[in-house]
Amino acid sequence: MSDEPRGASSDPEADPTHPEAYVLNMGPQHPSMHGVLRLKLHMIGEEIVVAEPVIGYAHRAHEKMAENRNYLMFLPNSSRIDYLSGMIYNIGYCQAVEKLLEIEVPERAQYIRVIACELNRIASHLLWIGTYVLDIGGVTPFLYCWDDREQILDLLDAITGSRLTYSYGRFGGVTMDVDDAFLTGTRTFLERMKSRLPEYDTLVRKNVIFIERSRGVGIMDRQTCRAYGVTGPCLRAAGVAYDVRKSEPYGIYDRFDFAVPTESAGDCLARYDVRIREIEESLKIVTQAVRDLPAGPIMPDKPKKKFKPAEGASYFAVEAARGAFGMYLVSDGSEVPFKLKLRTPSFSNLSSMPKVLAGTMVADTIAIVGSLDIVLPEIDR
Amino acid sequence: METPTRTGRLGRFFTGFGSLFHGLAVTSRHFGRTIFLRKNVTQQYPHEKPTLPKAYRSAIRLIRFPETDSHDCVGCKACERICPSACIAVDGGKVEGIKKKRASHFEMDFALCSLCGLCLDVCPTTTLEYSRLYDEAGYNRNWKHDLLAEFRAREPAFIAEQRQREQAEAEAKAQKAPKKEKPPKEGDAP
Amino acid sequence: MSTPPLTSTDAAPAAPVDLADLTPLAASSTTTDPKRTGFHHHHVALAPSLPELARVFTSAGYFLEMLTCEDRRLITPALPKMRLVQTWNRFDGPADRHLVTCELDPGQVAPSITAVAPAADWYEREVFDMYGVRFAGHPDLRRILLPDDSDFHALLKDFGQMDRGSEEGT
Amino acid sequence: MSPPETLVDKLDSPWLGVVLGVAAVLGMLTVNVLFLVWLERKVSAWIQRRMGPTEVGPFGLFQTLADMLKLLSKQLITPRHVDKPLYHLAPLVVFVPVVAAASLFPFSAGLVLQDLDIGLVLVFAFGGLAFVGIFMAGWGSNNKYALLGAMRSVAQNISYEIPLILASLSVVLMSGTMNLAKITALQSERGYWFIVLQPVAAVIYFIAALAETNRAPFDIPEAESELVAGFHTEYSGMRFALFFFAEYSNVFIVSMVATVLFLGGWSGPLLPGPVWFFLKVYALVGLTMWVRWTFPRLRFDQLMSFCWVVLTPLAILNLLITAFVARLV
Repeated sequence: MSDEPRGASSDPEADPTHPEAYVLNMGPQHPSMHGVLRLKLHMIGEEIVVAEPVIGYAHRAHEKMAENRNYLMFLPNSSRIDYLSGMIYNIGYCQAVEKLLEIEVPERAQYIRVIACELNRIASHLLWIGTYVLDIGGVTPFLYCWDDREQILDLLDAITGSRLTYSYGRFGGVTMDVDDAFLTGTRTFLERMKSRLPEYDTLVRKNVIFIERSRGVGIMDRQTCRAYGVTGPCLRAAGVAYDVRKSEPYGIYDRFDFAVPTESAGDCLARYDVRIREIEESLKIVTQAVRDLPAGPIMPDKPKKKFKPAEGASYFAVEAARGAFGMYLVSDGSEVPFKLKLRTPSFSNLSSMPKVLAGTMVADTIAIVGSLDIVLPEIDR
Repeated sequence: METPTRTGRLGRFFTGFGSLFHGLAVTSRHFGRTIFLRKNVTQQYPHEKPTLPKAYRSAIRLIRFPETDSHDCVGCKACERICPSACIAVDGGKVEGIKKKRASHFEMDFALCSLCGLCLDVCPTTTLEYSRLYDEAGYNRNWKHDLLAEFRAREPAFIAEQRQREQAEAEAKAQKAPKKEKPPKEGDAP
Repeated sequence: MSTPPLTSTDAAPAAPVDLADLTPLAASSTTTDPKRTGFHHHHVALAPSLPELARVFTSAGYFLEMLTCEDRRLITPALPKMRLVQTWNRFDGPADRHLVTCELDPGQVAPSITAVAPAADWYEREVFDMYGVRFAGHPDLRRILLPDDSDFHALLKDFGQMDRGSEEGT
Repeated sequence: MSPPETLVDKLDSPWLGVVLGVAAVLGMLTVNVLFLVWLERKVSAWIQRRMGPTEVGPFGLFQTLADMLKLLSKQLITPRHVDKPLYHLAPLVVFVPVVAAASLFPFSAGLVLQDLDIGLVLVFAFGGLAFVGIFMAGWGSNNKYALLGAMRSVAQNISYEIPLILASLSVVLMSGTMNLAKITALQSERGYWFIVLQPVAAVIYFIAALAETNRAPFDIPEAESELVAGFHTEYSGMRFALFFFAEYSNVFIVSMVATVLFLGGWSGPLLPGPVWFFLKVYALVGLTMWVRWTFPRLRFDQLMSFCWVVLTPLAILNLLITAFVARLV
């Protein structure tokens, strides 16, 4: 073990060829590495000198697939990009194509989409809270979070028939209408979640060990975020109120009253706080959407059968649970996309890791990487 | 950021120490709820069967319509074309004696299916639906479902009945047609 | 892994540049309808000016949202081109997305903008991985998603076309 | 009060005594560890609103027995590149001191295998010996995770042994003996438990004991979220079972020490001695479980600084005050 005091070699430019440096391979098979990320850590003692994320283990060639099938056939892929908030990606892809083809979406479908997406966002954040606390050693909050998440999955299951990869959206609407049982269930869940948040607060947020493990750990400031294109809760934890739902409202998000929570510290604790508050905001949105849900059809009266957008490039961004998800779609006028670039938030978020991880302790590695809320299939696509 | 609520390190120390007991209180509450109120969230799966939601998605199957006691697949291959996973193989066409086209082969490889439901959307005769299978498991990748299997035995009888139906329809039409030709639209719907 | 210092802070840009019109740097700048395309501005750039353009955007407080490539060689076989695509956006205020495109000849090396926008590091690696476009000045241009020993660039149009492509008319 | 006759003394042959004694202690430990693991799984399940093991035996009681049989029957895998002597020896070196330490406890008046005047010292000494085995395992495995885990484990355990022993010394100062049976007898004689006079020492002891046994929130050596499984990453089958056994036995042993030192050992009204003894031990074990399933894990540097900055000075202070007061009285 190195005798150097902690932080002595916190220079990201530090020499990995130092005689005491060794390489620790974390992942892709590691019990608590998130997905199949591999971190090649050059370390001295327990301190990381250079961290090098190695990705691509879950590359499924979504972008290549998109170029080989028509717009509709890519739909099931969309909820598999990020399987933890598949609804947002699925609906997002539908909205991108609808924009290209200028398809009108009925009001009721719009509201259902918002309800489904925001429930999915809550589920995704709940999962993050659970896994993050698990990363720093707390097992029980993890199961409480999963229990709450289970309620959401059951709700979504009731309307989509799936629990993870929903394929719920269609160009112009959604596949299934919501019934009263779903709405009642959603209201019950909203009440339940509101009573659960104080419990998380007591069990997790106020716990001194949790605070000590999270405060000042993995700081990503505004500059770092901007340099690496970090978006989502990680960016908002650094004090930037950037949210696609506000900066370029898509769907009907401009009709809802919600705030963009921010924190200033940019550390793991701030990221936790932002996500908890985002859950509260999402609860607010769902409450409003359930209240205002109009009656009517869920698909256009005469749905299009052929999807052939005009030639040209377009970009459509949605706020996914992990940040700004963008689709750069190029059409050559045929039924098949010429190019679909998926700008996934975790990709950019993870690319900041070499900078953030340098100089930290190996014990914090999992906590920091975990606090980003990365989903590897989303990064690898 | 944490705001220092009490002055000094000692105060923080005790606040921190106290927070541990609050946490213990939360877990003990759940502990008590579970053992005394018997409120646990476990579903004892093989002993208890899950309740499947109405929208539950599983392997597709052909709907058995009560009027005909058979499916209505005409083998148009729309589902085969739209399937992103290329897991559907359909064949069919003209059958001797009836006007309606019939599927002669409908095979779905469930191992490849991604349950997206696009085939249900495009089916012109809406004869596809999700089955309620939830405990599929096996030892190899060969997971072909023959969707026509349950209909095959009845197929000759169906064709015979269909012939009668079509004849009856044609007769009804023939009777109607010469009488009055005013509403041109009604004649379309059988 | 080098992390170059940022050229500016998030404070107001030192010299206000009209981002809507970057014509000395870009070959052309047009304003597009964001309602339809999602872009507010479109700049067509020449390869050598890419780092300078990136500098203009970072100085103005913009971040690199996405960097990718299009294989347009088969669209115009007479004049085969690869097209580099960048989008820049800002955190504050309503979205203001700038699309920067740059036509490259096949085999042409583009200048890396990693030194200006570290976010480009992985994106350029991905473009190299998927399209085989090389970037001069990139600190660590390796494959990122595909295996290191693969001998193809997966998103090139002449690689691995599936036979179930367009099924129009069938 | 005459020193109670020990079990070994009652037998004619000393060798037979040793064999029977080891068998008895092993049996006692095995039964308790099996029960403990079951209890841990049940308690964690109840805390997490689950059910825990239910299938094997009534309330899943035989689940751990089945698990043990499974581990026993598993193939022993020795990875290449390990340091074979160290690798093979390590589980035994960890396992044996635990059994030795467990043989020193008085379960009731007269129910003690080895009644030694230095009982307390021996228990801690045996406890200290186990870390040699842990380091052997970490080093011999030739695996970075195992080595890091072993280094952490040794550093942590050596550090936390200090407040642990200092806290126990406070009790020794009051009782004037290190004989475990006598400490117990003294408490039942005086009619109060030492936790009443030594609450601070008891808390320090409890915290240090958690660290000593690598229990959450101090389970850093085998923090699975960073070090896979710590020093026993490369062990499987029965060798892993030995580590596992030693770990749970350790939990049991530190709880027994705490029972003797602070909770009056076997003393208690109505119920017979052993029942009281095990009731108290299991109460403490339950407490460690409750703590484990509530808190996240400290970071290694926080753990060390907590030991050296908070726990050790507090233990020394407590010891000084105890010595001062004991001198006065």
